[in-house]
Amino acid sequence: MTEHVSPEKLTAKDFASDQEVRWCPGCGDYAILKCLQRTLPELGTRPENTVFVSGIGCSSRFPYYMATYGFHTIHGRAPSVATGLKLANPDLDIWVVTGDGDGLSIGGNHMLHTLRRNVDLNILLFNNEIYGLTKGQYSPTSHLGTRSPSSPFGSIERPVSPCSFALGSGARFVARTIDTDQKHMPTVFKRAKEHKGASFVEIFQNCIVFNDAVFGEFTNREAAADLQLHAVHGEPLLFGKEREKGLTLNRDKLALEVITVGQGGKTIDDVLVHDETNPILAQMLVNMAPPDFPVVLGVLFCQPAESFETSVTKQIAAIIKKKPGASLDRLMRQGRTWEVKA
Amino acid sequence: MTEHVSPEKLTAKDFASDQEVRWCPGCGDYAILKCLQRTLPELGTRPENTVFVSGIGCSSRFPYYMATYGFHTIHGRAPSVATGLKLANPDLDIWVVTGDGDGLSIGGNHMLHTLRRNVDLNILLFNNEIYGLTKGQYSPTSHLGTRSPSSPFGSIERPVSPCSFALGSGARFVARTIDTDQKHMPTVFKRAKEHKGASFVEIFQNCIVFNDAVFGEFTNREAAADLQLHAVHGEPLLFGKEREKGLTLNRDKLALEVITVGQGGKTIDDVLVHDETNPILAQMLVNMAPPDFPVVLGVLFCQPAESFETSVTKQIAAIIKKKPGASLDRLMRQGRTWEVKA
Amino acid sequence: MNEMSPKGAQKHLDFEKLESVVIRFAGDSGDGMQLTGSQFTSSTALAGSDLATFPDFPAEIRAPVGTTFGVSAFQINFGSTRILTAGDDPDVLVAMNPAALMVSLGYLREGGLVVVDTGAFSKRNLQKAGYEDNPLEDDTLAKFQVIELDISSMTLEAVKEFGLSKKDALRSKNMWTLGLMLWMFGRERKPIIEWLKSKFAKKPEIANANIAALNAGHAFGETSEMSSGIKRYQIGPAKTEPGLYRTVTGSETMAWGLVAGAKLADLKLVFGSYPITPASPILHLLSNLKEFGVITFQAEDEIAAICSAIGASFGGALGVTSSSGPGIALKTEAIGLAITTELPLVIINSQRGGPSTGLPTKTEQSDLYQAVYGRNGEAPLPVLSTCSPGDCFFVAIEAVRLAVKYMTPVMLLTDGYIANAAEPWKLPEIDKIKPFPASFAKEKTGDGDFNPFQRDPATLARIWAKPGTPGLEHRIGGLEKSFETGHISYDDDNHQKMTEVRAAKIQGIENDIPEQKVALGNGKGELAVVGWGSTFGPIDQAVSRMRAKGFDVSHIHIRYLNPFPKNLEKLLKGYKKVMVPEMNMGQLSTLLKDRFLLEVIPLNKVSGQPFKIRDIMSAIQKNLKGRSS
Amino acid sequence: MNEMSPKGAQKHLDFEKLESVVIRFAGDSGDGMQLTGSQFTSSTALAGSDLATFPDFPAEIRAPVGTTFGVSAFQINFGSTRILTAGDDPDVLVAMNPAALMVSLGYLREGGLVVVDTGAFSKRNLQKAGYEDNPLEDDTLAKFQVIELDISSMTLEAVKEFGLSKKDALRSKNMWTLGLMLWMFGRERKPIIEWLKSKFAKKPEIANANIAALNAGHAFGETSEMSSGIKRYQIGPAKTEPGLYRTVTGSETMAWGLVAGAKLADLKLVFGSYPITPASPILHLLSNLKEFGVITFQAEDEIAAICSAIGASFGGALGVTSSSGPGIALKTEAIGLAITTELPLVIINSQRGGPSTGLPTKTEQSDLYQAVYGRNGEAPLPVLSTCSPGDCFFVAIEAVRLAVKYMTPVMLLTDGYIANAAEPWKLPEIDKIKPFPASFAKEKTGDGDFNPFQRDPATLARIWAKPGTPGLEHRIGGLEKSFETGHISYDDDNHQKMTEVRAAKIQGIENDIPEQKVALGNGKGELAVVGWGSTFGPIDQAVSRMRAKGFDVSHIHIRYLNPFPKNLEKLLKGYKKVMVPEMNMGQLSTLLKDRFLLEVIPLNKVSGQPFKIRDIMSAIQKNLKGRSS
Ligand SMILES: Cc1ncc(C[n+]2csc(CCOP(=O)(O)OP(=O)(O)O)c2C)c(N)n1
Ligand SMILES: Cc1ncc(C[n+]2csc(CCOP(=O)(O)OP(=O)(O)O)c2C)c(N)n1
Ligand code: SF4
Ligand code: SF4
Ligand SMILES: [Mg+2]
Ligand SMILES: [Mg+2]
Repeated sequence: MTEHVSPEKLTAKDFASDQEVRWCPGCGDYAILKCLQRTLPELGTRPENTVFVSGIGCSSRFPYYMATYGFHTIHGRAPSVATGLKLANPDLDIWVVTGDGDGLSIGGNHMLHTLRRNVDLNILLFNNEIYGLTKGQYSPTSHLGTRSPSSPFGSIERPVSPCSFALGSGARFVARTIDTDQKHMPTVFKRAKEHKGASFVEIFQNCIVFNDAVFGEFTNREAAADLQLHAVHGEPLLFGKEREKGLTLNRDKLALEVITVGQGGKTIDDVLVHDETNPILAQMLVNMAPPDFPVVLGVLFCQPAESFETSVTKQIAAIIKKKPGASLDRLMRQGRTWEVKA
Repeated sequence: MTEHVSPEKLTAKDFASDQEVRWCPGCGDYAILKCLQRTLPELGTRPENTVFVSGIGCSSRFPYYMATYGFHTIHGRAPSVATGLKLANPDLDIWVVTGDGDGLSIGGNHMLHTLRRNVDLNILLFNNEIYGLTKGQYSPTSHLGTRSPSSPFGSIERPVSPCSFALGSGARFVARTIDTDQKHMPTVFKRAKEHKGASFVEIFQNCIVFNDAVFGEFTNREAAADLQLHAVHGEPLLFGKEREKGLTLNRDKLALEVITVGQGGKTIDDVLVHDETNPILAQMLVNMAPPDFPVVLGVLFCQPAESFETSVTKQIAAIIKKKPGASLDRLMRQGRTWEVKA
Repeated sequence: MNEMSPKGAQKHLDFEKLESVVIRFAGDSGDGMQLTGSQFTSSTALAGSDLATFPDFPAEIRAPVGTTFGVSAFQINFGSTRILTAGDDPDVLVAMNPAALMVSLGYLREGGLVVVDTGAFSKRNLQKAGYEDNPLEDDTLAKFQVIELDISSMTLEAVKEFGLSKKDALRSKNMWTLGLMLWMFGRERKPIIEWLKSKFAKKPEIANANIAALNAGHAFGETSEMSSGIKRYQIGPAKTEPGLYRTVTGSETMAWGLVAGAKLADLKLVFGSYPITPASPILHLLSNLKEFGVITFQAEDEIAAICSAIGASFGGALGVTSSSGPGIALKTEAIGLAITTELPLVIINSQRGGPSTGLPTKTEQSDLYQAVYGRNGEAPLPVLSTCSPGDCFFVAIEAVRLAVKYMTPVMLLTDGYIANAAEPWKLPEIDKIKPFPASFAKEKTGDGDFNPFQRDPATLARIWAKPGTPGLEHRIGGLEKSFETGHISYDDDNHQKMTEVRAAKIQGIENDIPEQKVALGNGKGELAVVGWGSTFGPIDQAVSRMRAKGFDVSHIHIRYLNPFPKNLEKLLKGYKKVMVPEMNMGQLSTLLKDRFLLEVIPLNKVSGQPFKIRDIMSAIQKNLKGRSS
Repeated sequence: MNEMSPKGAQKHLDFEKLESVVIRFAGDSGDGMQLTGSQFTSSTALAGSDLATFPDFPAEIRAPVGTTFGVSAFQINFGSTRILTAGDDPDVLVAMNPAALMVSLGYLREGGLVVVDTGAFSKRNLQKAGYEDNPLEDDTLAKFQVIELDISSMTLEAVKEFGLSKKDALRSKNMWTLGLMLWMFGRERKPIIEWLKSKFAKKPEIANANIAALNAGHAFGETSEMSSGIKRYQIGPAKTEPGLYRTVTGSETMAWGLVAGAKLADLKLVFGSYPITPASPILHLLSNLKEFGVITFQAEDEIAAICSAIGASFGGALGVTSSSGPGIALKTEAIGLAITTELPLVIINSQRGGPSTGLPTKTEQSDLYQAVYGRNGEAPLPVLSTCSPGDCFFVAIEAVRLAVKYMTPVMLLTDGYIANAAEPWKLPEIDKIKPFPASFAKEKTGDGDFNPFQRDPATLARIWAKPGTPGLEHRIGGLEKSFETGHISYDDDNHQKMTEVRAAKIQGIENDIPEQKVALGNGKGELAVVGWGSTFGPIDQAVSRMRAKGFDVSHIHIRYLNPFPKNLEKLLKGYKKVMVPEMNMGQLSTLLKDRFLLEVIPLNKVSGQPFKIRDIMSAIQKNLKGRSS
């Protein structure tokens, strides 16, 4: 990564394009946009080295509003376009912005393969559990029973869990955050950017028009403390207003349970410590859901491995080293040739 | 399922079509074909109620050899064709035959959505870790370093684990078996057929031409006992020639470990009992790999839920009950109409 | 309360009887203009006028308030004569804010009437709309009649008794405006009041506020000194065929046509689709018709959508799929599978502006190439088109009939304009449509394996055997099949034969469709204007007007684009010139040149807007100039 | 050891000098016929004959031994004259088993020579092949010369000293046969011996066994009483342009052409593809050229493949993707994206038999419609074709040049025949090809946002700005863009303008490509035979032979299918008749009719096999009959 460290310090303004933002007033997308415009300069990012690649959807309009390079591609294909871009120029800092429809419905396959290949992309999935741009049909993440124009009697499809899917696909960085949490989001974006390889970030994003407050149960201010757990590597998995509740492992059931420290003989030592390198723990954390369990936010899983474009580049470099000075003329003449005399 | 129980008992022959089988001599596909032709009549299946739907690949030629209904569709799309077929006629017993390329490369997305929707299909994924039909390129399940026509210097893509992917996609029945194991395969097919909902079965299949013996490490006769574990619900997870080895949970690492019963103070009580309804255990079992761990075979996960076509049918039936005698004439005349007089 | 100071007051504005009027309602996306327009439409239809509408909304779901790209408009043309288009230029523009004025003024005819809500002409709104000066205060509107009303405050006044928040109260502005318009054009409030009551049955305060605003707007026209400033127009009922009518959009009729078609074919309807503008409403409407046993499947993408429909057809149901350009592109490979396995399938393309994502909310006819030629291999299929909302019903039925009878996918081209526009429609009697029940193979005939590629010698269609039927077990697929046995065949001559048979089967449909008729004019002459799809309206109006002026011009509208009607070549060759207006760069022109080696004069437009009648009239004039002597 | 009892011995078989010979090697898939054929080709090429080949292998990877559908064949036509096709009918058939005889005998010319391995004519093998009686014992071969040899046991004998298993030993049968053929046609063993040594460097016993078998076959011809039964043929070297030659397949030259093109454009080559028959070899070959810095990406499907290439082009590299019909169909939507974002991209379509999965291993030219017309919206792109293995190299370079210069995707049509066939090729000197380095925007000019849609007034190509360049940050996408600023635009007139500009840019390429030349014959006259792609060979041979007979016929070969060369219309209209042979149902015919309103005589063939020279000759004759008076 050749980041030209320049003398002047950039600000959020330097990352805001001159295009008018065209989301519905009150849409959660605004908060994410603001947060990224604010966070990127703090991470020392340069606009010219940054590319936002998106598919189609409300969320996928994101690139237009960033004063970086950007590509608003076609529905579901952003990870593939971004992969080619990264191969062409591994020095770029590439962010993929996608939605639950774009990234998990039509684009699910590219998501799978981008994650397993571990291409160094920062993938932000704006999950509003609905197709916003096409006016509110249920999406693959919509909960059972969602009423929408295409499911007027309630949807009957079991939703996919984005983070479960990412883990099952072999993702090596899986994190979760909330559009309205301007303190938490930057920490996740920072980790995602630092992670060399595919970083998968699910953002709970409110679609005020077609699916308002679908995450309200755990995002509203009152519930937050009791239904959000901020996982931090190496720290106990505690939550609650007084951080009095914690997660523990029920060995017999091979499942997590909520305990209250100081009650029923439970101490802080009974609380599991978050180990972001453990895929099984990550899976357990992902599976938890209100009302019985808190929603776990933060970096749920992080276990770096060589990124795809690094392997590609290395393999090519090794072969060039072995066979320097490649010449097409020579190559073509390597077979059995013969001379026809004049 | 309206199975016409008929007086004469069918045999394997009744399930074999008159088409010449066109796989390479020695291909693992033969063994799977024979096994199914033999097992289906034992399960009381009728050829006329059975449909084999496949994509494209060596494995996907399967339907031609079955004397049932069959549809050899296009690459990767068998689950979608099968979903439509099941919606049209929920009484059919539908088997989807696919390969690691067909089902997980181009068809990964349909696999994901078919699994999460829980369509009542029996999905057999013939995993030979290679693209057979197109002459041997590495596939999404090929291990790192696989040399193939398109990866002459070794592949650099991290493979996906089919069963992990299935679990991450929300599959409610995940099983694994081996082409050569004519005793084990039928038990898995039987369970898959019995399971109402999407059944995902990975079959380790040997491609003798392009990827011979890629599973040899654990499929060869000598290694089998020590590197294959046959999981059975409610029974301890034991393996080894004398069934002397078992799996236990290391609570601190939240990971499985191999112990030997009777050694180091370990007893049979330390050995985990297989609970096929536990998704976390299933994930742990799937993650294990030789040489340190055995490969786990059998039904790894089974937790039934209402199948997709059942929900569809129920919802429609409920609405028809509520609004009986639907008439298009009436519907069209329901809006604000006016009469133009002659 | 009278805030009125009509600029046009100096001009003498009389009561006027008109043949037809075009009104354009324009406002912010949040102002409810689509609703206002469609309610006005209903009331107008009930009064017996003929009409056509054009909803023109922004690509954004809800763009920021007050911006030009957030302007949503609805145009209606209604009259006592035959109305086939939403009208070239509005006579009346209702502009609910500066942005609406900015965007829409250019459409208004000179001398037309502008009604503005001055309450929305704040400095900030003017800025957002891009006005440096207030257009109400300079000569921007010099060429028009202007009525300035503070609709906002009059609405607040009207609904204040209901104790709504200011924001909620202002939501009724559109109803106030609608009330005024109803008064101005002498339409009834009653159906709208009823509709409001039933729509807000659970929120009576909202219903009442809206009704109060509607009444206030109407009363304002009636009681204020308006008479000095505003004409009332009278538009009589149109002479239309007797019968029961209602207004319909092309999406509604398409959905109903599919249900009717499936019923006539005696098949279960399985509709696999993935949402996309402007095709989604068909999915929504069908999802709501579960009492008809319709199965809708919202697939994960367009490929899964069509494949599920193919699977359903293999299972003996009627598979239907629907999308617009980019989605149809994705279905290309699977369409080939349906062609080669010879399964019935209806594919609906609601065309929109292209290429690529293009202009999702604008209309275009640029997917004809894709429909006819856009596949790998020799892969012919029938292509039908629909010309108006009402027409969709019948074309959908015809598509089902051909798909089932010929065991083939059928492509049905409609477009965003037809899908969204509303028109009065004489309700058909379904009982009078002849059923065409599908027939399935019952039992095996002959020795050996059952052959699913046995053909009807007349239609060349293959036999359809339903899984579940004992004895008919068979396998089909995308590889070439033997003409004789239906098994896979790599034989050279067989491939030649099968390719020819597939082509002949589709070509043979020309014997089963109506001969090409002349929509307007004579069966030969100086000039034929040949169109397809939603250009029907403007072409027909233009030809009709030019004929009234004495020009020798005829209108031919092609519904069957592949194969063409058998007599089409001869018919077209009977004219000295053939002009082809299309909302593309000349795609039907290509087809006519290819099939008939026919010289054509293309008239192309790809601006996302339907043709204006006058564009076509002047093109006709130009092409007949030399000949008028 | 002498098992020979040539049936044809009664006929007098003389030593013969021939202009050209066609040999077909046919055997089981496991018999190594492709290898035998290609080694014979090498040796023949080294001897200076001109040649063309046609590998004809089964769809199955390895079908069960001895079955007819498992037969793999390789045909070579070589001679001292100009050879452009693999030959209509073989003069010599080598049949390694009954199935090979069954499948191939029909191709052999009457009086041709059949060489059979009697060792493989067991009862079981005869049955598997579908012979009820042994064809060597009835009159099946009456019309041919037959040489029956027990090649199997002679091979076992020859290699017994190496102690191989019988199965392994029999693997050398093909080398024994090759040795005999080399002797028969006077070709050298040396290059093959060297090749065997290097190929089996790590398994010397295998190398030695094969060499022994090769020598034994050769010696058999030389020393046995063969002279009474077998002619030796002499085919002299062809008169060819001086230079350094090698044999190449179309896949090889395509891969090299892409590498050369990228180098000439000074761009990194990023090749995104997904395996599919018959396109995969290009992926394989490029994967092996990492020392050139070539990046190959085996994507999860065709959509990801093209999207990765588009992403690479956005990043300032040369994106290339490749597939065959069904895969190209899947790329349709993304091609639209590349068109509207105006990014360079090369799309290679190795055509195969369609529709749908069709006949994957057979050749066809039926994706021309798809290439030219097959997209949603108005989405024009340049379409090029290649006519022979050697030609691919230059067409690939030309595709890169046009893609980069005009900032557009370019479709390059080749086919399964060209991809797999081998021909001698005069090695080009790359230094002599003029480079066309891509130029990137360096810095922002003018005020405001950088506009990536600034156009070169001459080519209408937009500017290319590479991410990573400070000051040129910009956003592109699939929505319509403003002509002025490059930002999203929903404006009506702008869409019209952009649509026209995109069309004009592609049409303008006609000024940058060579004028259409006449391949053979005159610039006007009675009949032009117009072709494209791999029909070049048979058309050229047919026209040449008919001209030799005095007919007024010319051959025009079109490489640029969209836009057509500027002079093409005029040129074609200079002939009284135009005949268009195509391996499809008339797709170029459609284009010519559409563009030029030109009456054409189609000659169509979709049997999965290349045209025979005589088919075209007789069509020429038929069309000139009336005129010969
Ligand atoms: C090929 C294709 N199919 C369908 C569409 C229509 N479409 C656009 S966005 C979208 C779904 C958007 O949902 P999501 O990704 O969740 O984004 P959101 O709008 O909710 O942010 C769909 C179906 C399209 N543009 N292209
Ligand atoms: C659209 C499309 N893309 C590519 C292909 C070529 N293709 C056929 S099968 C196959 C992969 C087969 O691999 P797998 O599913 O693992 O099956 P196997 O042959 O190994 O049983 C590919 C790439 C095709 N037929 N269609
Ligand atoms: S529709 Fe929903 S997601 Fe889209 S912009 Fe509006 S609020 Fe946001
Ligand atoms: S290539 Fe491999 S998978 Fe395919 S038939 Fe042959 S052995 Fe089986
Ligand atoms: Mg969404
Ligand atoms: Mg495979």
